[in-house]
Formats: sequence, structure tokens, C-alpha cells
Amino acid sequence: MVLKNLQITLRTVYTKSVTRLYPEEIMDLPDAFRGQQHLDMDKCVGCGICSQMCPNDVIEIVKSGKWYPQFDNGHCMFCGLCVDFCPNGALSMTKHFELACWTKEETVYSPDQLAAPNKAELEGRTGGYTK
Amino acid sequence: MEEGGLGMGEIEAELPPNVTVTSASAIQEFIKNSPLQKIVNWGRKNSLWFMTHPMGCCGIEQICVGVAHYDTDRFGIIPRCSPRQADVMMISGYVSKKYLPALKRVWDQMLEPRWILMMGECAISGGPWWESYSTVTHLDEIFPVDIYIPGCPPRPEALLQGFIELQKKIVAEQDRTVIPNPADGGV
Amino acid sequence: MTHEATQITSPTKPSEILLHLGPQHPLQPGPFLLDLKIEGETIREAELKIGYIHKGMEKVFEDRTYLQILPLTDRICYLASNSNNDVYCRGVEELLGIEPTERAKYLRVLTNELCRLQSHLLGIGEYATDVGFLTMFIYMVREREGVVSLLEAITGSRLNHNYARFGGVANDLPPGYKEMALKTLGELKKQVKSHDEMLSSDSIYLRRTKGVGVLTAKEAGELGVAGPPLRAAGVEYDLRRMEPYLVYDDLDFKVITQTDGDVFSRVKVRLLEILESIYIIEQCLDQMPSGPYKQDVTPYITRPKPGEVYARIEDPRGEMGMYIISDGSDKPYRFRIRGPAFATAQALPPLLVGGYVADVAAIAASMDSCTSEVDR
Amino acid sequence: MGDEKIDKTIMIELSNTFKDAVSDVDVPSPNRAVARIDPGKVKEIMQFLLDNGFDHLSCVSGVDYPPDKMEVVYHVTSYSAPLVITLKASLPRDDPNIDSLCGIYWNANWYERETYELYGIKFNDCPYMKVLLLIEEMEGEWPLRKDYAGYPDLT
Repeated sequence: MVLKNLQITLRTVYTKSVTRLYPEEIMDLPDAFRGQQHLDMDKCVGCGICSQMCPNDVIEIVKSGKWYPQFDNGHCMFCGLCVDFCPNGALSMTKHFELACWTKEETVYSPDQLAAPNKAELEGRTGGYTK
Repeated sequence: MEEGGLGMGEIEAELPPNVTVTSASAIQEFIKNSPLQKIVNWGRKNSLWFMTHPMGCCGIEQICVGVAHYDTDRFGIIPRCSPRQADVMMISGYVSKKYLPALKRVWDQMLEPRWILMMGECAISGGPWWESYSTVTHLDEIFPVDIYIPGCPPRPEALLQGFIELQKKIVAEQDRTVIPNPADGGV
Repeated sequence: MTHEATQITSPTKPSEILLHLGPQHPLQPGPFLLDLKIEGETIREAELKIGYIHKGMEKVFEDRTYLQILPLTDRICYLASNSNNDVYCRGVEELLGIEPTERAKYLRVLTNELCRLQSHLLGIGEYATDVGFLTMFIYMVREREGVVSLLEAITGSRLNHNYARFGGVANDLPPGYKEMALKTLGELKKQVKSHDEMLSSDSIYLRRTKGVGVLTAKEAGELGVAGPPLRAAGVEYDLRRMEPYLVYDDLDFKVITQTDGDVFSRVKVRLLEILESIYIIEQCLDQMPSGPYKQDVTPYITRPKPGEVYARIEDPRGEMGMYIISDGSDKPYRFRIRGPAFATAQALPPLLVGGYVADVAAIAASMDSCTSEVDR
Repeated sequence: MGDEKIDKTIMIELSNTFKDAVSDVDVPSPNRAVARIDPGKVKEIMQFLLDNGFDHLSCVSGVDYPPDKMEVVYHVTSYSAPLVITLKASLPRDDPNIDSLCGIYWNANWYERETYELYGIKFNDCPYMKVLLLIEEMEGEWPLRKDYAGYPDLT
């Protein structure tokens, strides 16, 4: 009984390791994954529908050149409603989730930061673990 | 200790000659200003034991981060059950007016050096319940917070990244244990 | 079992002491305070104090439009977020007078059952830690990661899925999903069977759980619990069978029951339900029709006709109900959440009275109540 | 768990037995039934339902209709049939109180306490009418009433 259970435990020693070696490699995220929003500055017209859709009052339309949305990630729950209802398809969900920062001010993402490319992909840290 | 003047105050006069006294805080002060602190910080950063303290959705990811798939032991980050054995408290959810006194007490029970991770948007800003009559927002004014991890809930990887950022912050000596915020009253 | 035990009185005899468990306590899935009056090792009175993460959800929901509520319903109980999405959408669909498409119904059943899988896996895992079976916890969370990845591939999020929409779902299955799912679930089935064997053969574990915290069918009915604790007592009460919603009518499944109603049976019910859910998912993947997965247009302002609806669903924890009153505007007039965990938590103190302090962890964890949902 | 026939006919029986106390009976769908009841008779009606196989009190909730009305809504159902009966009792808003059901359905206790603290509806004879979810200082604020001033809390 107890010995049999020990056998099961011993058998797992010889199975494949499941640990995802995070900082070096990021697992393959599905296409549907909802991470940090990406803003296509060419397509955005600053209509503010995303801001109205948001349940949490995350999005503020600010002027940086033209009018663009600014995201307060400290409020955002990444539900994807803003992306679903963007009439021009300017917003999209990326696979970028590494958002930890040192101060509260850094959680606010300006339009320029939203339009920047994905950091992890630039560093080539994706792939590796599918499960 | 060659700089025998450390911490010697009024009691000096009552001591026999060739005897110097010092105090714990003076030793701490001395270490802080010497290269020894780098070794201390190296030790601290590699043994960030966190308290399992699930308070909401983030609590589930907090549980997941400790086991096989993410295995925080690789970084010396180990879940502990008691606040007295933990270095890191994760505020992993909405704090209500009812829970705030208990949370403060848990925080007071932790030994220094100690750090706080704000996990998830509920802790950072109140999240979806930011307007509610029952939740406390602006927790960063109440607790000395070191790392903010947005996400609802953040993936376990994002939480790990938060820990790595905290390690960086400790090495850089920018954490709130070293540089307390004057508003905290020297917490 | 005394039914009157709703509040605790201060100790009178010198042999009695008051024991607080919580609000922060490692055995808990969330903060709550369990006050016990004990004499020796026997519990004389128990009182559960909740509200430590009360968020005022019902008030917040009255201030959001129907579509904005949708992601917030995830957060009622994060382990059953698909069920919550689904029951809310069915409520609003009934108010609007629309019907989800056929494929969407299958997709919702699929995600609901996946959600049940991961909830039960974590529930058993947490329970296993509380009875001192840490290995099982690590195995269970390892198994759960596979299910979570399956959910993530469809919905795009690990926990709070925000997947159902009025009249459909948010997105379709990714390509190659069926093969991936069958592979993972096949492995899971094997593992769960092995774990089941492990749990029912370990003599230490059996002594710890058999005959502990017995809740008979009659008592469970009086205490108003539903879900696995009730089915463990032998009552075949499952809304999937009794009030079939979505496509549960067309699917073949058993309602799992046990007879003893003790801690062991409650966990056994969950383990067997995992296998049953896998069977339902396999059927779903086979029978899923092609076609649109959502209505053509999702309006971003929804104004249902004045009226009211009470929609309910079989959550992993029992009966989840939502009572929505619409006054014709774009926001609900009243939104009432009837959570299964609330009922289960309420039934916990009477169950503890008369037992031993050492069994508190096992009984509390075997009821598997979700604090977030209790407090709302 | 009773072996009685539990279906919509209960509504006809109910309105026949309590002629003055039950009104506006409506059966919108096969599994749902709605009725309005007299708050003075709530205990008798619930006892009647319990005796007829409706052994599960699903939910008790309050609804606020300013300026003068408040409602307590009961959802009663059975472990052996899918019918959900919604019963509504209207109360005056300036002094809302109604009899407690704790003696009939044990699990009414927490639901009634919750309704009390959120709406200020008093349940007579409830064994422990104190706040359940809120902090004690908030007793008397009744946050779910429509005219509650503390929401949104934008501090």
C-alpha cells in the first residue's frame, strides 16, 4: 500500500521534466493569448470607443501628436473588450506579459510604449515548451 | 573593529580604558556602508521566501508558481506558511476595509528585511472594484511596496519576473528596506 | 450536529478555550476567520466569519453596462469563470430573446467542463495539502497545468476567461485543437486513475478521512448545500441532468454519487467527476457541428426589455444562480449572485461541531468553498 | 426528496390555499414560476411549500424601489424537481421588516443577514441579526440601496 505509492513517486523520477525555464525561454503562448495591448498608430483615429467600452476606466485618450489611447495597466484586467470593439482594428492583443516594474508610475503605458514592438520577441526568448 | 568610535555615546566615560562598546544598530550601520553589504544583499536576493497568502484569483497563480511547472526553488524562492518565516509578502488581491487591519498585522509580524510585491491590478489600484464601497485602494500609501506586477491575474511567469525584478532591485540597493519612504515613518 | 450553532459564545468553563483560525491561515484558500470553542480536542461551537474580501460586486454590477459586466463575472469565482460567464450570458440571452448558435453551445459546454476539470484538480490538490499529502498536491497542480493550457488555447487566458458572449462565444477553436486536447486528456485520465488508486489504497490517508465529517443526505438537504457535498451523500442532484441547459441533453454522462457523505466520498466524487468530464469533452469534440460560433453582430450597448430572469447552472461547486432585473436601460437594475460556495460555507460550522480540531482542515477543504465567491 | 409531484400545479394549489396572500401568479417558462405574496403570511406560505416538497431555499435577496417600496425576493426550489419559484414580498421603505424563515429553512440565516446589512430590511426573530460581510461600523449605511451616497468611492 504505502510501498506501492512510493513506487509511483519513484517512477516519476524517470519521466520528462516539466519545468518551464522561464527567464531564458518563454513557453509557446496561444494566438488567442491576451497580453499587453498593441497600438497601430497609423490606424488609430482617436475615436475613444475603447475608452467607453472599458469596464475599468483604464483608457485615457491623450494628445501625443494626434489623439491616442493611453493605458493604465494598474487598472487593466486584459479582458479584450477594447480590442473587440475597435472600429479600425488599431488595437490588438500581443503576447507580451512581462509588465512588472519598480514604481506605480511605470504601470501607465503611453501611446508610444504601446506601439513599440514586443521585448521578449526581440530578444528571441519565445518557444521551447509547448505544453 | 578599528573604528572603535562606533556607537560610543555617553556611557563611554563609565567604562574602563581599552574597552569599546557598540550596539546592533551601529553594526548594521557599519555593514550598510561597507562592501559587506553586497554580500548580505547577495544572500538576501537568493533566499526570498514568500508567504503563501492567497486572497483572490492571483492566489491561484501564486500557488501554481511554487510547484513543478514554474519551480521557484531555482531562484531560492520558497513558499512559507507563516509570516514569521517569510521575507516577501504578496498582496494578491482586493483588500477590503475589513481585511486591512489583519493584513497590517500580518505585515508587522514579518521580520526585517521584508519586501512587498503588489500582484495584480486589484492590489495596485483596486482593479475592477476600484469604485466599490468596501475596498481599499491606494495600498501603496499604506505599505512600502517594491514591485508592481500588472495583470489580472499575472501569469506565473510574470510573477517570476516580478521576483527577478525584486532581486535586481535588492542588488541595486534601491529597495524600500534600504531606502525607506519618509511617508512610511521608516517602515 | 446542532443546527442552531450560528454564533459562538464566550467560554464559561476553565477547560474551554477559544481558537481562531485565520484570517491569514495556510489551510485557507482565501481569508476568512473560523472561530472555534474547544474543550480538550473536541469542538463545542464553531462560527465562520466572512467578508474579508467583500468587494460589493452587486453594487458595482448595477453601475456597468451588460457587456462590461461580462469580464467582471469571471471574478466572482475565478476557478469557475466559464460557468459564471455562461450563466450570465444565458440570463441576458433569455432577457434579449436570442439563442446561441449550435456550435457556440458545444463550445460553451466544452469550456465549462474544462473549467470543472481544473477546479476539481486544484480543489483536490489543496485538500491533499491540508490532510498532509503534499505529494498529491504537486501531482494535481502538475496535471492541472495541462488543462489550463487547453483552456488558454481557446480563451486566451489562464484563469479569467471572458469567453462567452451574448448569442455566441468570443473565438473559435484554434487549428489542431482536437488532437492536442485528446492527447492531454488521455494522459490526464491515466494520471487521475492512478491518483484515485493511490488515494483509495493509502492506509494513512483512509484513516484520516473515512467516517470524518459525515454529512448525510437529510442533513445536507436541511443545510441547503448542493454540488459534490450533496452528491457524496447519495442525492442525485445535478442541474446538468435535472434542468438540462445548452447541449447536455444530447450528451451521455452519469451523475456521480457516493453513499457515505464523509470527507473521503466528497473527494472521491470530485475525482470521478473529473473522469466523467473528460468523457463529456471527448463527446463534445466529436459531435461539434461546424457553423458560426457567434451571432453576426455583437452590439456594444445592449438594452433588454424590462423583466427579470433567474438563470442557474451546475458550477463545479454546486448551483450557481444569477437573478437579473432589467428596467429597460443598458444597465441591470438589480443583479443578485447566488453562489454555491456561500451555501457550502454556511454549512461548514455545524459540520465541525462535535469533531476534533485535527479534522478541521480536512473537513473545510473537502467542502471546497471559494472564499471569493462567498464574500462576493 | 419527497415523493410528491412537484410541478407547476403547486402554484394553483398555493393560490387556492392562500387566496388573499398570493397574487400575480405567473409561469413564464416550464421551470420558473413567479408570484407576489403578502409579507405577513410569508412563514405560512414557506411552510406550505416545504411540506409540498420544495425543500431547498435557494436564495433570499432584496430589491430597492425608491421612493417608497422595497422587495424581498425568495427563490425556492426542490432537490427533486427543476422548478424554481420566485416569491416577492413588498415592504414599505421607511420601516421594512418581515418574518424570518430561519425556523423553516435553516440556511435562510446568512441570506437574511446579508440582506439586512445591504438593504436594512429587518427579519423578525432571526437569531443573530448582525452584519455578515461588512465591517461593523458600516451597519446602518445600507450600501445596496439606490440612494447610497458612498458609491462610487473615488478616494
